[in-house]
Amino acid sequence: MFEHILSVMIFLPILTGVILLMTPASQGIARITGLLVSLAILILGIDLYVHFAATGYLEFVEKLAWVPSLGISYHLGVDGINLFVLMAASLLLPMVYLVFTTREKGFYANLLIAQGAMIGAICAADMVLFYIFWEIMLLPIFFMMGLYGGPKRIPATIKITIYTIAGSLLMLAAIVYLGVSYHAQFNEWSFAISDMAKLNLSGQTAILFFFCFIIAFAIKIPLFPFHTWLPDAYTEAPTAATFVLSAIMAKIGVYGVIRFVVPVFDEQLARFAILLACSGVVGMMYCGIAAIAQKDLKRMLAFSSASHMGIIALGVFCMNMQALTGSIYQIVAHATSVGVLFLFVGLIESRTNSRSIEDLGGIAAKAPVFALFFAIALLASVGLPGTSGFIGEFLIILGAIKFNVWVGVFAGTTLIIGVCYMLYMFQRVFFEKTNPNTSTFKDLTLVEGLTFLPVILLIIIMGIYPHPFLSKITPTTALQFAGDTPVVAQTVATNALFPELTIEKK
Amino acid sequence: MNCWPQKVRLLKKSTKKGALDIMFADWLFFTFAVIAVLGATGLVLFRHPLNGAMSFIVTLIALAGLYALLSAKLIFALQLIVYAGAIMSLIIIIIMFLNIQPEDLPHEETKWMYLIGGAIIVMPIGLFMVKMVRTLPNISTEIVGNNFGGVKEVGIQLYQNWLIPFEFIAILLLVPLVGAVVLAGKRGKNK
Amino acid sequence: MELSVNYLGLIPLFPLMGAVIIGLLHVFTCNRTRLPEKVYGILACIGPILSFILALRVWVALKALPPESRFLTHDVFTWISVGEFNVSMGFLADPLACLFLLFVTFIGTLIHIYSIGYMSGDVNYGKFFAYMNLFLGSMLVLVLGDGPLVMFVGWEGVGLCSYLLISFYSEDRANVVAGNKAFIVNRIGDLGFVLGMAFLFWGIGSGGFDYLSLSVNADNLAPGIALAVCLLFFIGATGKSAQIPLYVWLPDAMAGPTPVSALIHAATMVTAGVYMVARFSFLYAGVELAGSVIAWVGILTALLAAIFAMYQDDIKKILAYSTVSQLGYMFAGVGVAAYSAGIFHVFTHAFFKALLFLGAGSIIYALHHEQNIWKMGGLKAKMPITYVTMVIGALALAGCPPFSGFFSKDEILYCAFATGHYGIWLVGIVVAAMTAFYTFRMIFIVFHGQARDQEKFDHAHEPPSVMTIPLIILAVGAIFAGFFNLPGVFGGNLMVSQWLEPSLTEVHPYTSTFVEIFVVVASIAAFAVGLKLAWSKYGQGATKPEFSGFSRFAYNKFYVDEAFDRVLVQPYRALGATIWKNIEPNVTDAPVKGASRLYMMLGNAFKVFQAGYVRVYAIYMVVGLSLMTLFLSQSLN
Amino acid sequence: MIHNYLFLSIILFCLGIVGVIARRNVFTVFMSIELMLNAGILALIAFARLHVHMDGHVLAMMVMAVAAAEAALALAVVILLHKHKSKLDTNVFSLLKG
Repeated sequence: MFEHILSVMIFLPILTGVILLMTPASQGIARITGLLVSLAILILGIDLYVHFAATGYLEFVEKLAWVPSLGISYHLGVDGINLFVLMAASLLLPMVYLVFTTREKGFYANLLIAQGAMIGAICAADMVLFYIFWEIMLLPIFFMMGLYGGPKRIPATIKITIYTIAGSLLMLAAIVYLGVSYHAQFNEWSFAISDMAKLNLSGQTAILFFFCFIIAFAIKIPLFPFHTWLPDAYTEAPTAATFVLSAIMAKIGVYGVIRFVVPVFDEQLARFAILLACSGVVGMMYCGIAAIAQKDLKRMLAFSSASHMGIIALGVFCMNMQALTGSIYQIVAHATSVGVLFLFVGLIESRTNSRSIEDLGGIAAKAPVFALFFAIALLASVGLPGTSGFIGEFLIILGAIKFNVWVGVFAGTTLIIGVCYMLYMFQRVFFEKTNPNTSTFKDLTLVEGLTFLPVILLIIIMGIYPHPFLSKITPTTALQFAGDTPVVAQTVATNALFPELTIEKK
Repeated sequence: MNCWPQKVRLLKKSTKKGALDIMFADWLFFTFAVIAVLGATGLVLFRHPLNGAMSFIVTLIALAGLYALLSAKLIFALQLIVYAGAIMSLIIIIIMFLNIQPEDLPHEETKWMYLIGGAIIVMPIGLFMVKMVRTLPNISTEIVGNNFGGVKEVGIQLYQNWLIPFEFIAILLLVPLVGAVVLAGKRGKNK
Repeated sequence: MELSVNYLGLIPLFPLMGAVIIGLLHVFTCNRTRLPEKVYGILACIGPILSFILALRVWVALKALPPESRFLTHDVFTWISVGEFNVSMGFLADPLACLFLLFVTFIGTLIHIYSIGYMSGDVNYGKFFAYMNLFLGSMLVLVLGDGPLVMFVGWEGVGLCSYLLISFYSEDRANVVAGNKAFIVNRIGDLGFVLGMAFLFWGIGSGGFDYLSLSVNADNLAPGIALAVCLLFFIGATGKSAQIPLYVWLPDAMAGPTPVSALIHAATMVTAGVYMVARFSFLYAGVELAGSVIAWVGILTALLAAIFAMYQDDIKKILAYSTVSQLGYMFAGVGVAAYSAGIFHVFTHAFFKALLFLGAGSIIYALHHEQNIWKMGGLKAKMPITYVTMVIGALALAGCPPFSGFFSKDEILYCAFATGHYGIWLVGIVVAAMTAFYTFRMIFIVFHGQARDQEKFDHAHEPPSVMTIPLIILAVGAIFAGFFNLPGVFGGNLMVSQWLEPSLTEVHPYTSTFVEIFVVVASIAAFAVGLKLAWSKYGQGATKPEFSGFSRFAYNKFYVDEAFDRVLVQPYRALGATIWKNIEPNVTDAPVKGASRLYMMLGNAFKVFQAGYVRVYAIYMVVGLSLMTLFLSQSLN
Repeated sequence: MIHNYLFLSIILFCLGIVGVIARRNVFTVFMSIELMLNAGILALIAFARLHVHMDGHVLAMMVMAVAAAEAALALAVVILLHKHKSKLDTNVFSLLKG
């Protein structure tokens, strides 16, 4: 549509948010403003998606020298890897304004700032720029949790903030290391991500900084065993913040791995991929099993989210095209399923004043539309064919089998583990008899229904006809394994257990 | 800013003054030095601050004499007027204004311990500085002629090369003026 | 080779559309003014009927083709395309699929019609038909899919529908738990299916991931992978088709409405596993070990389920276990590479088992949801149509010649014998006797003798014709379906087997006529023994026996459910609780907590230095300065 | 000799330090700081004499100005503290205690 679409998408919400904070606007005006801005972003996002040409390289590029003496630039762009994360960040947020109508002004303002910062982090093609947005992204969450969260919000807020910042600092060190290495090898300064792929990194130092990156992203994703901030944070945060955290921010962690680690540290990743993949699988099983013991609906979903993120991360570490594509696809699928489930739980909480599974029951009889929507989102999250969740999950398992048979087999257990706690929860909350808490449960209002309808439809469309979406991703993922990283292909493509499964690469 | 803009060749041939003058100047130096050190010691040791302040004034006056010996005529005058005069009278006025009784004073039973300990701690610092001084050239300090250290010469220096710092100092003096009024001027309303 | 047509996709689409429309109508009206039941009933029947008509058209189209090129395909759109992984949402109708198509839509339609009567008066009438249509659509996707992945869509779809229908009366916790159990157990099987697909793809999938390409490339598959793929797919089949060890969900699944039991747990869904094995006959034919495993698992399941069926009280559970048992036969059949025999048993079984379930449904309907056979008795007089049709179904199930079950079961046993699997044959014969015994035990207790619960007996009546007509049609099917595949010894020419030939990779075994006759006689003898035992024990009326010893053990189903609960479910829950209560705070979070605690400790330790006195800070400064000068003054010498 | 002036400056400075760290009387501490400033001024003047350059004098004036400003402010603070606590003991003011 126009040249600076990405910049507008980044700074429109941030500036609006800051202006809202500084003016004495009422909460109603704040909400309407936020809604309008997020709708504007949604329109821009759709426009961008339509005009995305799927060339495999960065599109909509904006590049301005920022600190020329160090080669830092204001460099934005979209390709198949971040397109879908960007879509998640730009399309889903209007729901929050429509569903949660009675929050404070600062809540909406922070939400706007969070959205802008997330879009910035997603689109940044320069490491320093990425780092800056990455840090800004955390601030609104800090305020939203600390100011508007549940009763035990303060420890949870401090934990997530310090934990994430600790990771970020490691990443900063690694970014500086990359910049300095680039200077040492090519005698000029650059922090552009695309330049880093040319680096030839080896030795102990490279491994050290590889883990710096990995830990930073692992905390954000969160990857086992760096997930311990998650249950508390997701539970205590206001639902909108939980939604943002789980649906988008966690995905930016995965995206970071794909963007930074896969092309730059190819040798190191090939060497440690099995370790990281195991971490993903163990995390998936661990969190999935822990979810069954939860009494709090939100906490159960928090564990479920962590469990799914383990699988998504696994897809990245498998280092083949199917798994990587599956991960990127699953990013959207997860955002639309579990993310929306969080919003639904927020609705349940606001209607019954309870999140405890034991206090609920029989909602399906009282609110059939709500139950239908909830069931579709739930089925997508357990990866039922015909919903978006299946495509991604299947591709990841397919890729994992190629990567390592046992990793693949254990990754497959997600089919069972997910279903166990989700069905248990659905049974207790939606089936069985109603009780005083739920006997007056109101079905979705028209506005709420229309708010969620597009997402529910998207879940189904993405499950039945995923090809148009996948075809936007595959050119870029194909480039990732197009032979410019021969080391990776050789190290990983050999499946030790079943050599027959290895398809030779030309 | 170049602080050393011109060669100031003011030094006169001073040999004709003779050894006696130098001897006399040395005697004066030692006298002042001893008085200054005694005064300073008194400041540190006297229990009552008023005694300390009187003792400190002695030190300041002795120092003024030393400035004179170093041909710093303006500073000599300023030391007497501003320091020994204005600042110290301010201090003494405050001490008296507060009407300090001996029982108001802190009971410093461990004063001597601290003094001795402090002396030991300070020793390396002093020795270090002494060593540093030893590396400098040692010249005799006979009085330099009329073109050094007078109001006019320092004034020219001040207004030509140090104008901006001087103005800053003016502002700096304004700030504590306001600050002192704000801090001390309240009549305990906040209690 | 294959012919591309553009109506295959419509076959599953009709019921699916029906499901969406009915579902939406129900959802938006159920808490306001309800639509009349007729609307739902008619809407629900449109989809299956249209599908059935299209199925007939497929059959006609296939008949018109020469036997070796009887393949109709319909590529709707590219589904998933990632690198070398290319799958299109395509449908394939070959003779095998066509056979399934015909009886699934036919029986499905009858069950829909029957349900109009059975479900009348239920609050969630619309929901029921939405689920039924969705189920039928999923089953048709499963049957028509042109590759494993499309089949998997239907595969999971029927699993979902069975979950929804089992927990249909969702107010009762037990029903929902049964639904959960069904879904989770199915999912365990699905894991096998998914892994099998992944192995298969990395083995030979790059040449195309549909049945036709796969069967062409099947020889390139390394033997180890082939075995793994076969066994993994079979795990999937055990889940869906209720074989050892994953059969546990099917008896519990009787919690759903009875037509559901008829449709899902007898006629169609549970046969998906058999269908799948037959579909992959090009793989299984090359891996004998996998075949033997399947055959043995199948026949042992048949034995186990027959033992359980002999001791059940609940009419639906008897039928459920008989289903499990018959499925065991089918797997024994496909396991010994007699794919067409197995499929044929699926075909006949669909008729008589649907008939039996619907008959049981009539009884339950007449007795106001009484399912315990020890509260029935003497119903012969009150419900003659039901009685006659049920007896026909029972005879077919028990394998009485010339009813359909006899021919199909006999064919399986004959193939087992002819291929040298004597052990399987022997067990099969024993199970046949047991089948006759438990089937007629049920018939005698329910229909003969005296009424055990007089009040219920007095209210019993024949159900409306919308329910009896499907019974009659099915009874006709149960009688004559067997004649489609008459073996040579009875003067037939194995019509169904020949029809299926293009789809399957099998070699039909040939032996001497004497062996054929011997096997037939053994089957008939087994039936006679079973019937005689049942008559002598229950024919003249009997009371509920007290169980002890082995029978008590069998009555409690060998405590398998309890064992599963102890060994899997409870430890799983306990593990979850342990992770949450112990491991999470004390192990995984320990480093984080430790770090913060260390930080606090250091803070407390350093607090000592913060004396708060100006002088002390000055002393620190001077001491620092002093130490610095001590260090510096060394360099000054 | 110029060294003697510098030595005297060092002695006075060290005495000032000792005064700061050994005494608890607010006024004494304050005057000890002034003593250190004076030691600094003496060093400045001595160096000015050493180099025969008057920048040292200018700096000395500035230090005096700073000392005057400091005196005004510090005494105001002392008055305030005395108002609050009626004590001249530095150990009374220990709000920074951890």
